[in-house]
Amino acid sequence: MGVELFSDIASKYNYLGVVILMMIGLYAMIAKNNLVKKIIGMNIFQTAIILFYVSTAAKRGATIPIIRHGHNGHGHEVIHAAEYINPLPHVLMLTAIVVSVATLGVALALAVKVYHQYGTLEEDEIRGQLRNK
Amino acid sequence: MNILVGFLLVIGLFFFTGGAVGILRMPDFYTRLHPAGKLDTMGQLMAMGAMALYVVGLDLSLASVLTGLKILLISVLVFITSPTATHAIVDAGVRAGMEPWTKSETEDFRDLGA
Amino acid sequence: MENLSPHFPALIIIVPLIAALLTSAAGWLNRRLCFHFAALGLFTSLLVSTGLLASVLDKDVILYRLGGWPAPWGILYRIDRLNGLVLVVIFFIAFLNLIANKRTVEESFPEQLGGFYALYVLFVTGLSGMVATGDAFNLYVLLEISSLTGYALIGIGHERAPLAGLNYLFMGTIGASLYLLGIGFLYLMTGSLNMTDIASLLPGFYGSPVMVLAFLLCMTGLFIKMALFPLHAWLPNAYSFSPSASIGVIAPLTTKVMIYVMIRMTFDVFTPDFSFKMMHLGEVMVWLAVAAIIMGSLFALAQTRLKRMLTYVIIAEVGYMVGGFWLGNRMAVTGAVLHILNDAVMTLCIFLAAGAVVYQICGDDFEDLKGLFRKMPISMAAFTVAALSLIGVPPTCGFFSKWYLISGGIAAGHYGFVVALLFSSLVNAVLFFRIIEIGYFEPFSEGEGGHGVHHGPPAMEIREAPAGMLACLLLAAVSLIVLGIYTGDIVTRIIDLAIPPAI
Amino acid sequence: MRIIGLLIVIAFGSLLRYGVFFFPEWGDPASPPSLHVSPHYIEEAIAETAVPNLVTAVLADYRGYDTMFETTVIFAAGLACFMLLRVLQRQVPECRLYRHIPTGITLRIEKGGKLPTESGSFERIDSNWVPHDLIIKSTSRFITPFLQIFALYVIAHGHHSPGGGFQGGVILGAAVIMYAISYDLRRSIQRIGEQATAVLGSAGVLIYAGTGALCMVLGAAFLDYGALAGLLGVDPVMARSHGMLIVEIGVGIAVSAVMVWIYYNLSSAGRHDEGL
Repeated sequence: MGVELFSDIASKYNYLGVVILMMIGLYAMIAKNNLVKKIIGMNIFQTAIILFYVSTAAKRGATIPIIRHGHNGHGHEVIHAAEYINPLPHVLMLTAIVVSVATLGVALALAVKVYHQYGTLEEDEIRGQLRNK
Repeated sequence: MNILVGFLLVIGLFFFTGGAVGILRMPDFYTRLHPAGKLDTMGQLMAMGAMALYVVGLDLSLASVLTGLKILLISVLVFITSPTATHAIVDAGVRAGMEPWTKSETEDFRDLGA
Repeated sequence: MENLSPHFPALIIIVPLIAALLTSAAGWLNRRLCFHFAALGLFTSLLVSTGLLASVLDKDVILYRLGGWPAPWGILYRIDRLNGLVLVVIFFIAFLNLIANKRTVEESFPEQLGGFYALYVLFVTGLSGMVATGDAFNLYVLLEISSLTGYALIGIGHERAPLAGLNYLFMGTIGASLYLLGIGFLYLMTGSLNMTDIASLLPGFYGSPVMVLAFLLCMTGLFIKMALFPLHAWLPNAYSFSPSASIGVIAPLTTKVMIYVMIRMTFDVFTPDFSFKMMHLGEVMVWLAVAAIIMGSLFALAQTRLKRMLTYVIIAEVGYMVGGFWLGNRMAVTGAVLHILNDAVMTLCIFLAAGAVVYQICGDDFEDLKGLFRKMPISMAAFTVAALSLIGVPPTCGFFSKWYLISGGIAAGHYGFVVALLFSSLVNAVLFFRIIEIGYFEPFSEGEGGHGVHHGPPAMEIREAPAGMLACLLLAAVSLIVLGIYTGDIVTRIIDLAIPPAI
Repeated sequence: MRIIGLLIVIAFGSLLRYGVFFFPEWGDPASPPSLHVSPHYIEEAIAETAVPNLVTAVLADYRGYDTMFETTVIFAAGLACFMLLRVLQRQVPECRLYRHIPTGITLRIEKGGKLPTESGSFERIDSNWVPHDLIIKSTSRFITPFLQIFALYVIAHGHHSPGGGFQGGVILGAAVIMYAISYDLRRSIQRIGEQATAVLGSAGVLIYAGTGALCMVLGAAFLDYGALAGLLGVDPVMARSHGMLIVEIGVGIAVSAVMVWIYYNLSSAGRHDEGL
């Protein structure tokens, strides 16, 4: 069992990193009091997912997915799928990165608005102000 | 060659780690910028140098030397921009009215804590 | 028209997208055009989606290859009877609400008309794209479009709206990220993103715990987005502080589209075999739904403001559909699908009526509603129709879907669900008769400033809502009854054929 | 809240950890993602689209529809920031601050006072101490042209090397943002106005969607660039490559404009008066 666990960790440590990052992000989103810290937690969470996808693309012994010597339209040599890593997750994650940037922008805009309204970004203080009203 | 590359990478990582630890451990805004600005610049110089050496070491041709030079160009860019960015951040901090940290303050704090 | 008809599945998304872009540009160049672009875009899509529904009734399934690439490599649009129907409902509601709220929007955002209408149309684009798409990742992108615009549409409200919007954003992002992670697990195991392709590969992985996790992650993500009971906390604040114009489209559509997506995921991606027979989730889900129905109804009872009360009614309604769906027999699933349709129109009607009332009296406290029947008879009549439908009184459509749900519950032998449904109908009756009683029997509160906080117009000036709003409201109320009358046709011609025979 | 959060997080984490046991090994060339869909992209993309950068080929062609909505997401974020933050009611401030540039003296002019014209000798400033920062200004003056050229290179060369519309657009937007940081926001808005950023943002997405719609008008599916072959005067495979370039340019325009727009609104909380 111990050996199995060790070989599991050795061959999949990237996924473990993803899980740890996700836990950090989620914890920050749930437990932190400051709204900007929550936003940072959200970003960590999204980044962890991006890392997960990108690591599914990896292939041992393969290189970046740009075909060499392919400038004139049709490659001279036969292209083997094993030589290049999988481009699809990279494409997907380009989309996800853009989405997370957009979400970050909107979140910051809302946080600015909240700050102007209540004069603070601490959640408990805002809640206190709301209760006093 | 590979040993040199590895050595440079390790040194670079050491600087990066130092930077990260410094950001966490330093007492206030301005002192935190110190490791953030300096150690990262140094760390990336080491890492970029390692990469340039690696590319040149793969096969010594004009193309790979050019690639190595391009990589070093990144270092030059960072050397120009990183201090400026740190300067701008410090500037913003001063304008926002942040007081620099002085040692006596924490001693008082420690007294209170004890 | 003839040569465009094969492109209908793409057009329903492209037309509103282009309309939104033009609207936004028009906001800077010629502000009067904004509304026309938005209305034209949504109306064209309504026509196209109706045409699509008509053709899908003959052809069963329409596939459209975007970019001309075949299925697992490119993105495929897949229109069947079920989402054809949902698409028509989406555009119908969005168009009606747009027309109805023309004046409120012009008064609240005089300088930012282009921005508001563009966000509105983009929101609808995202929702319709989610419904039409046949690609699991494309669904995520469109989900994010509709969520981002939704956060903005909610955040521009007054009082606590920005805070509520930010909380909605946190929850919504967790939900969307969990969905994305679930899709990532599916991709890792099958290597595909196309829904049909995943479904065909799935039997090889039936035993794998990764699949179970993927299923749980996707579903949890969607449950957050649809505000199922323990995960509902973001909804009431977000909905009750946002402007009427945005809530009129967000409240009817967001949760229902999410429920449709849940149905789509379980049927088309995870296959009914896997989701119902292997997961053993049905029982848990139905009990969660029961909790949602009961808690939603109880919270609704405790409210003293109209819009806030309605938000809790929405939470209870989500329970109806989720519970009905996870009962997993044909009758109950039919009821759940039918209820998506009916509840969308009911919610539209009741929020339009509430919007009209709020617009006229500038407040939605129960105190403010006194004597409203005399001042705004037509709006309140429409309100009553919607209320009857929510309670489930026969000529209106709410009755029929509830009847299917209850008979489904009895057929499954799940009496907890049946009791919850009956209880919730009873609570709805209490809720709405209380409002109708306040509006009809209590005299209008004449004392100006008798309710000092609201600086509404003086009592005598309150009159019927503007004509455009009223027309849309009446249309929504009439369509509730029409839907009720044609329930049989909808069920036999569309829904029955749309549910896979495995159930 | 902390303890509940910790419990949820630990439960979530251990669930995922359990799932990881059943994952294929990292980097395994025989794992399903490497075998099912992607070999087609790797082996056929260059024959089908004439683009050696597979990421660009998949991004802009095979899954070009996703990318169109990706651009739309950015545009929606710009719109959202604008709607949420922009304050359009102009209030005349209590007092205005001017700097006499040759001497560096700050003038404070109360309401009703005569305002100097903005010229070589007077400039309007927002807070009473806006530094005349030589370091930042000269650095940004030095860097900006390189940034802009590099951005154009990244957009145009996305077919053959890492890059593309998003990356290039962001760099281009960053050049403008750097200008706004090193001088001030108002001067940047004078050069590239809010209206320009908003209209360019929608125009960029419109270029993308319009290219797709053009393909549809020409009889092929939406975004099937092969249909543009007749218009561009090349064979259908090359037309795909050119079509991708067109949409990448649209993406670049949209992303750079919207980034600047978001920066304008966020940095000044929608008042568009104060830069950093």
